[in-house]
Amino acid sequence: MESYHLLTLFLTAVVLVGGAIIFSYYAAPYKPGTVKSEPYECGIPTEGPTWIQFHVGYYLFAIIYLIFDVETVFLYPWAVVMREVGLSAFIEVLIFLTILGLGLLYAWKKKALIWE
Amino acid sequence: MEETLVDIDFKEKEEYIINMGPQHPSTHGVLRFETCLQGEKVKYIIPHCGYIHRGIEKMSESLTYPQLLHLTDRMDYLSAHINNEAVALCVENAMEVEVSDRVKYIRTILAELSRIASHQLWWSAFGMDLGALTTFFYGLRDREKILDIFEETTGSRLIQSFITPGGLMADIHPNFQRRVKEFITYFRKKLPEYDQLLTGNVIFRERTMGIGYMSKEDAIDFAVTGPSGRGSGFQCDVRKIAPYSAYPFVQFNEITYTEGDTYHRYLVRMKEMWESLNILEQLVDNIPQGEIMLNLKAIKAPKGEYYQRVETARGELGVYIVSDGAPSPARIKYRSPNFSNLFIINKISANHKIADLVAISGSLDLVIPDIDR
Amino acid sequence: MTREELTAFVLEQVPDMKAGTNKQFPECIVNAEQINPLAKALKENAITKMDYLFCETAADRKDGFHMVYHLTSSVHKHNLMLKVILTDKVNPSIPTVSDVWHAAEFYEREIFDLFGIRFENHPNLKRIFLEDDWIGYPLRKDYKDDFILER
Amino acid sequence: MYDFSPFIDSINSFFTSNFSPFWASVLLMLLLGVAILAFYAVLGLYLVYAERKICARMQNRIGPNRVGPLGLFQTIADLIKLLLKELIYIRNADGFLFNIAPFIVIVASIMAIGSIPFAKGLQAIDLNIGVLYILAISSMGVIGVLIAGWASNSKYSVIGAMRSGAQVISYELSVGLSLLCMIVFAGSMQLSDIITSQQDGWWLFKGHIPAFIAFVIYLIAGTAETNRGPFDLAEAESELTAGFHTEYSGIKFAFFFLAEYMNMFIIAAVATTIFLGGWLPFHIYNFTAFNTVMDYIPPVFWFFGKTAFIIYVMMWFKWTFPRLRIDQLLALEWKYLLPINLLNLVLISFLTLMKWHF
Repeated sequence: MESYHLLTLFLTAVVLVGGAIIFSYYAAPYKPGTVKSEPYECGIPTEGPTWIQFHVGYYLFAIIYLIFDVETVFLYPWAVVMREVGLSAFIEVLIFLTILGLGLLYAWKKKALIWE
Repeated sequence: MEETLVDIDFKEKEEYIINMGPQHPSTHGVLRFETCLQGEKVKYIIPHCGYIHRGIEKMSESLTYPQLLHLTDRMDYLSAHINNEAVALCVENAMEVEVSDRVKYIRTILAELSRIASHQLWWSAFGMDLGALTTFFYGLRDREKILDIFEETTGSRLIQSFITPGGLMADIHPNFQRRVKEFITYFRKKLPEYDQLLTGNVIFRERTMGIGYMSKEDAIDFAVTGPSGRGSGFQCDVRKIAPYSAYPFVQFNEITYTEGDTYHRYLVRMKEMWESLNILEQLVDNIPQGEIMLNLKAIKAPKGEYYQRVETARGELGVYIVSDGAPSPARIKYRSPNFSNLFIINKISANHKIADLVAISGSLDLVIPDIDR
Repeated sequence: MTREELTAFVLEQVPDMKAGTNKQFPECIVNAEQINPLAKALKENAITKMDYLFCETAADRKDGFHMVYHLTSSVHKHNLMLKVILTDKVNPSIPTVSDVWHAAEFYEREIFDLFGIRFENHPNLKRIFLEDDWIGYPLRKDYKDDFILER
Repeated sequence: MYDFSPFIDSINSFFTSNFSPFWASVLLMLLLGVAILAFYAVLGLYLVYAERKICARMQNRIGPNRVGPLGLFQTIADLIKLLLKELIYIRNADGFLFNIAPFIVIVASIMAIGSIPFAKGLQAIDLNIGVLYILAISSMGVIGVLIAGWASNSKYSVIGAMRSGAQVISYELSVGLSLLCMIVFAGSMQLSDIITSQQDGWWLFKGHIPAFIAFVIYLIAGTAETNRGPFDLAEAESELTAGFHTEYSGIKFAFFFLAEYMNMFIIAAVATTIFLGGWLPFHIYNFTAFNTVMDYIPPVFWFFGKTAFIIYVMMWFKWTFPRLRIDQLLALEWKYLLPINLLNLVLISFLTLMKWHF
């Protein structure tokens, strides 16, 4: 039974959003205009393209995040069995976290964590 | 291959221009900052003003002195009393008459009350600029008390036109002194609350300390006056340099800091509210008896040129009148504090984040109608 | 410095200076081409040190445009008023002082906008309040447009 | 007492005995959908109402008080207004992505809510990897925000989206790691199991100081992950006017607004489940009389009471603190929370190894 529930939840969400938008589409007025459909920039027409190559700072954090997130995913199975396995699991994770910490330290020293 | 190279070249030169204003929550009025960004960093800012330029100076040339007084309220509407006082003093000096001490005292009390009210509104809006929304309601709650006092005596809350050349429009309301004293005790208790909410906050300090540094030389060079200039150590308080009205009779300190960052511009205004309360306390009990309006045949400046400086809540306001002896001035110039304070923003906020730009422009306390006039 | 000393200092720099009649500030009337060197001298000389230009404006008078500079010193606290009379009422022009005081850059843009006085060597002489295609200079006495009401 | 599983089972058996297997599952799905929808709508509307009332209290105001008694129907009136507002079409916007963004944020929040145990047995899905599931699903919401900001073709929106991306992925780590600490204690990722493991005391109290540290980190990171003040950089109204949803109008905007409140609820509900014993009542060790009285309060009340408390704390943050700047925000995560969290994890696994927790 439960496997259907995930699908149900997904469908519920889609029906909620879709239904409301479709209702609004028919119920609400629709009067587009050239000025109205301009993107908002404090009443001044936008100059230059919006979709440009964005600043590298954002991507740098995304890359560091990617590394750390993959590492934390490895930790989940460990966390579940930690109590049963005991000492060996603790020592293993200690080594793992040390390497992870060193990685963070490296990124820190390389000034990857400083926002430009 | 060549094409892509050209493309990359073009991309690097391309500037990401964002318009802060005229319809933007952080500019508190219709001012436009054309901001060039690199990521989140501000490369340069070009301020554009004039969205509400009404030509007050041109209009004044065809109005008599008592009439043009009402236009001055509409410049810096947050210190309307002080603007009125500037014109009144200028005309009185030109006519070589002197108002009674009673008028001087009342003018000074009204001016200091409007200074507090203005700083309260600034404090509220500055908190909002930084994202602390609750400050707005705290500041406005206390500002109401002052506006109530104004309303009782002058009949209106924001633009009063109460101080005229030759005296005052009317005498003070019988409740005036009692309510001012009540306000002093009330606000002395509330000011520490302001500090608890914002000044002591770690995030607030991180956001403002060391941000938007303005050196004393820059402040003088760009003619940045008022609390913004005093935050950099520029001793520009006209109340001290060229005392007018009842300021020679009172003891008060000119608050200056030498650090010149956003945090110290903030502190100057917070301390000034305490000083204003002290001035009010010294004056309110000692209002002497006297005439509230001089008996003048006609209010007009004799032929000549006259200049009067006063200290508004934002800095030095100058009124320059060129008169031919006619009932209306040949030329009247308002040297408005905000106009001079605005243009330093490019210098002090370059290489800061876009969030800092909002904090810095908030700390300069700009009132746009005063820039545009 | 007193009133007399200041006037004497200006006279030393600009021999053909005329003293004005203003009672409030010492007033010196100089020629247009002398204003920039005089401003530099007033600012840089240690005894005057006029580092704070608190007002710069113009007025349309019968004998021409009066350019008025109100100066003060943040150290010595003495004031001085300089005046330049520009007799050309159609295309007035005067050297800029924005290289001496930064604040002047924006005062001069305002004066250019409203009076049409050209400032030579100004870094960015554009209209500041009015639109770029505005015709005429509103604060001149002979300015006319359709919206002015005759009294 | 107050076990909901027989009740749920009876509904199940009623449908399976009266209908063919296909129709039974369809009707059950329908029932669940309607139940979730009703719950979601009511919760969303009243969270908005609660925030308005609470912030009004903090700002010396009254708050909504005209529509219905105490303004209780104010948000419903707002919903109707938003439904009838024009959906403004933005020229040059990426139409497909622009429209798909509200779907993503709402799907993420509804699917996460489904796995939260409100009481024993009252849970739509009880996965054995519940914590991981919630983390995975709720982090999907940021994709919606990113798409919304990017597709709008407005400069404010793009900056807002970029900020939101950098912020949410950073704080994702801290949320994950602080929950991981509790998984080490509980030895399971199934939410119902974690609650059962707290029968004799909540992990916040059982886990000594490390659990408390993890709880504080979770609260900070959770607030940041929902893009709420003082971490509301993605919308930062004084800088970016409205950030990523500047260009959205009418009901599409309402969904972003709603998703923010529902994400706040999810963060609070997960904190309740993992740190504060979920629907379990508050017990004091060996104080039987008190414990019996506490047991009589239904678990649903316990759950919502604790959740409401955490939501209140999060609202309190928002209405008192100024906003952080983006570099400060990222420094807080990478230079403070993450190293503390890693050390805390070692400490907790050591505690577990020595069996020093209760």
